[in-house]
Amino acid sequence: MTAESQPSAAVLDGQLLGRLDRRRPGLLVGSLASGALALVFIYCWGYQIANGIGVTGINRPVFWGFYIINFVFWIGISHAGTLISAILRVTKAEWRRPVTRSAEAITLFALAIGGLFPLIHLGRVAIFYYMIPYPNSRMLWPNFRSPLVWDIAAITTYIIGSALYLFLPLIPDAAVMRDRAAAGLRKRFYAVLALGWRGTAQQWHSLEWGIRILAVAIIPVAVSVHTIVSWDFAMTQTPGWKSTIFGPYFVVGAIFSGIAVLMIAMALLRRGLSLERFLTDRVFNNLGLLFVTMSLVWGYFTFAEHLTVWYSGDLFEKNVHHVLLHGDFAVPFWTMVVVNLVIPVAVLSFPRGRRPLPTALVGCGVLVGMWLERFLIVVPALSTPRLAYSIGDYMPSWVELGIMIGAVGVFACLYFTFTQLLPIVSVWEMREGWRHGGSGEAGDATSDAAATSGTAAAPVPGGGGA
Amino acid sequence: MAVTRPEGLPSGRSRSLGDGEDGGRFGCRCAGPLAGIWILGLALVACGPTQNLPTPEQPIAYDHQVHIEAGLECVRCHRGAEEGVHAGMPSVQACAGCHRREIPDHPEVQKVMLANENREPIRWAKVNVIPDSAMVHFNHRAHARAGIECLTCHGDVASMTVAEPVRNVADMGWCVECHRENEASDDCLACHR
Amino acid sequence: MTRWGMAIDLDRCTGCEACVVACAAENNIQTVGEEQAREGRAMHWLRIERYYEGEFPNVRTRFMPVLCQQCGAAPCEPVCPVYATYRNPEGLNAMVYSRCIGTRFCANNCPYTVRVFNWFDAEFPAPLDSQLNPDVSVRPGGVMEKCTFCVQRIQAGKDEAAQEERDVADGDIRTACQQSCPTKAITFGDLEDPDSEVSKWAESPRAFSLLGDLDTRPGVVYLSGSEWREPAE
Amino acid sequence: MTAAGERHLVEAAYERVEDMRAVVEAALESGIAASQIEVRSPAPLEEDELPLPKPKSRVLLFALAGAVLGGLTAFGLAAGTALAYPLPTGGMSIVAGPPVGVVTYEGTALGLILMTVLRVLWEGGLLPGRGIRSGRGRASDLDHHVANGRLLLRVHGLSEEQAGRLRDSSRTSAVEVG
Repeated sequence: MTAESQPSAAVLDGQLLGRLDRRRPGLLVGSLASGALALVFIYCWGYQIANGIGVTGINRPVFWGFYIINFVFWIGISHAGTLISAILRVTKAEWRRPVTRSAEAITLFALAIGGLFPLIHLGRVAIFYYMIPYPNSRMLWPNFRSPLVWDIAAITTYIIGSALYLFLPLIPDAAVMRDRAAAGLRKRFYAVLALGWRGTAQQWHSLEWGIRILAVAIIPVAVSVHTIVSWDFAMTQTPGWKSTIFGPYFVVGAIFSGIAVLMIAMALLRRGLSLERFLTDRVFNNLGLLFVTMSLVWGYFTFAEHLTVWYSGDLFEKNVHHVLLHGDFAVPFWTMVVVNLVIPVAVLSFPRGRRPLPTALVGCGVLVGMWLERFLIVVPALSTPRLAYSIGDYMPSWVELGIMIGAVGVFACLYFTFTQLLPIVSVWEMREGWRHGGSGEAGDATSDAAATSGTAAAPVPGGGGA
Repeated sequence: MAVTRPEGLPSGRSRSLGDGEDGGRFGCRCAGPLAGIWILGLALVACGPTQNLPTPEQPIAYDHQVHIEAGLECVRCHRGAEEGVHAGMPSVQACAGCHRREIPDHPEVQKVMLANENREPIRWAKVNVIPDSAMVHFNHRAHARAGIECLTCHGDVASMTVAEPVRNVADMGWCVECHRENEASDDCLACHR
Repeated sequence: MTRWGMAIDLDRCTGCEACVVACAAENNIQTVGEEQAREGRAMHWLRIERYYEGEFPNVRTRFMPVLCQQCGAAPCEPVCPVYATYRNPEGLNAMVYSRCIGTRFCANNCPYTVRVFNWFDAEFPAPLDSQLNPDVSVRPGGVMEKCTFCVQRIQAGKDEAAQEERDVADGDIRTACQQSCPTKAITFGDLEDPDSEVSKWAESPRAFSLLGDLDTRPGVVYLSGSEWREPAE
Repeated sequence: MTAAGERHLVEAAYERVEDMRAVVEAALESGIAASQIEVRSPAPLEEDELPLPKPKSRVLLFALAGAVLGGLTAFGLAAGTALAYPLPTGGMSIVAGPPVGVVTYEGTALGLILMTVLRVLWEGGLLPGRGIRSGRGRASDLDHHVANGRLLLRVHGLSEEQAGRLRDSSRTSAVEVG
């Protein structure tokens, strides 16, 4: 473990709450800056709606471009939270406690943005609701055969599910904020969120059941979401897309990029909110191990994907394979292999590499790599159609770039705002961990720590031995 | 060329927060009305034909009833209704041809005579409109051939002093229903192309 | 039942592109201009693909008009989320513009890359608007389109036959490309009618389907006497 | 169940479960019913930490019911609407298996999730109206203790004598008695 001394539960409690009460100007500046970036997003989308989808760089035969790449990318990131936190909850991993909330928030916001991209991508976004089944005067219904309609079903379920999965464990914390806040707008806001939570035995009991069920239920949903996203490609005839392993390949890629975001977010939170006591080195070590495992699994899938294509000898498939490995797309392809496989394995295989800074840096690389992966799925396959006469290329326009960068701003803005308003580390789950003496660093209570903290005036409850 | 305009979807109005201590009530206080608005909206969208249709203003106060009572038939003026794809409008000369004998001094008729003299068409306003964005190519003679009466879509224009729409002819569900009842084609390409 | 089909005799095709022009005029296809065309956004429902064989100076050019193959098992159809493209009872691969929301999924899944997209609203500044075909809608921006086998002519032909109380005869309905082909390389008609010209052409030993091994069951049959059956690799 | 006359409510906040346990045990021995005792905690308590009956929950049952309901709804949506509004499909089956399967799967999950959350809120008295009726959701002056990590004991419906005794027994171990 670390060299730090082990403070008592009460001290930890006081520190955690103390952080929540403090105003954090850095976050405010961050959310304002990212909010400005979000305006770029709004402007670019507005510009596109006003002028037509032609302001993008997509063309024939590359009918799908940055928007679909970003759609898959963000949906992938959304697997950070719900899936990871659900798996950790189901497996009762104690070190999950400080992680879950920040991960689940990533899911919700990434999903909201990811879900927007298919709409941004539409030629006529004003009538997007033709895809939704509802009684209408045209007596028409969507085509349930289309993977896009499955996408709608899956993403709707996932966004509602992950919003509730974030919300349910948030209720007790909202109640804490409510009872600690002075009367005013903030208190009313927390009161709305807390729904009247009082922490009675029945409430806790029901809540625990609910979280347990949601954690189990959300895992197959998360898997299905990215499988269905992969079917947008795999269910077609397009060479380079029609692959049986796309489902699991996408799910693995999603978890991989999800962990990458989580690593970055946690490293930032740890520094920005001084949460070293909660997001400990051990948490980073464990996540780092998971991270390198996913990197290897991803590498295996990539290998399997390209080996079978190469070995099959199918003419059209080989054309796509060729531009990827040796042709126009060789540079991004091999960059992807390096940042997704070589660097993570080289760095994360060693305990010293599984510390906050290196894992966050590896995470940044993986994000780039996973974005490239989606780029390399969408563009090369489309620009190499079967009839050689139609071979084309693709270059994004400033509108597409603006929306892509702006989306990052929207995400950051939402995330910073959330962090400002609500505890990004689950207070009650940390308390529960300390009570049981099992959570990460809250091992043995030492008098040393109690003495250093002014908040620990009260007797020390349930320490390590309790 | 205008892009298809979306149908108005219902949207819920947000309310101010309830009292802070029992903020939980806020969610449900809104949920009921919101669900209600949503369902109402669906019902409105689903019942397209009942919506109010505007009666356009015509350049000349033409009275259908008077002309029918005088013994004319619909197809006397709207010849294409039986013979062509478009029902069509009578030429100014055709109007003037009759009115040279019949009530030539009527102030509205005077407008027709003036247009005829100046060789200007009369710009009648379309009463039953299928918007361009629907991209529908309606074929009058195919419907006449199938024995569909004019009044099925246009209403009893024969007893109207001012021609007004009685049905929303752009309501696709109504078209499809009728096609299915009469075993006409329900292929999209029958109308949209 | 009817199944509309087309047969194209490649041995007769000279690559003159009269069909391409006729198609654009008949179907109100927008002209996108140089800049857009350079970006790969030229709109043609029918294109002449050129392939070169041999070494200079013994080069031979082959032409292949490629249009929507009106597949019997079309890959574009099941992927459309809104039923804007579907298979109609007469074997046409229908495209309903007013229904299209512009996901472009169909175009991605078309192995022949024959679907074209309206990236912007079509503009026909006067006097070009006077040459628009009134029987064909002008498509707005954000909408997919493709060869319809001149469905307006098919509907008009059937309407005319019904008005005259007879069946549609072979040769009644002619597509714009067929009509304009100087070498009569294109024929159109009912593939279900064994006596129609197109059926007879389709039975020729020279007949083949483009990318036939995909089993899309095209409604367009190509005829070629040479060993060349597929486009160059 | 208690004697006629005014009923009293005693509240006390504790740092440790052990302290509260003694008070609760004493209260139960003095004839106060378990149903009169309400414990509020900043984090869930273990089953055996207090000698009070374990709360019951039917969340799982409702979750499964929600799954069935959601699945049926989604199946009806995908298969039923396709049958009710047959569109020309050119010979393909009107209702296709895999798509209906996918939509049904997602509907099942959605139904399960929604019903789980609704039931959790219902059981906890967090739905509008519920909390007020049962008296559970009402605020207490000492709730800030729970927010700050202490435990809160509330005993309802006491006679004046019982209340006095409870206050006395709490005075030594509790942080604050209200």
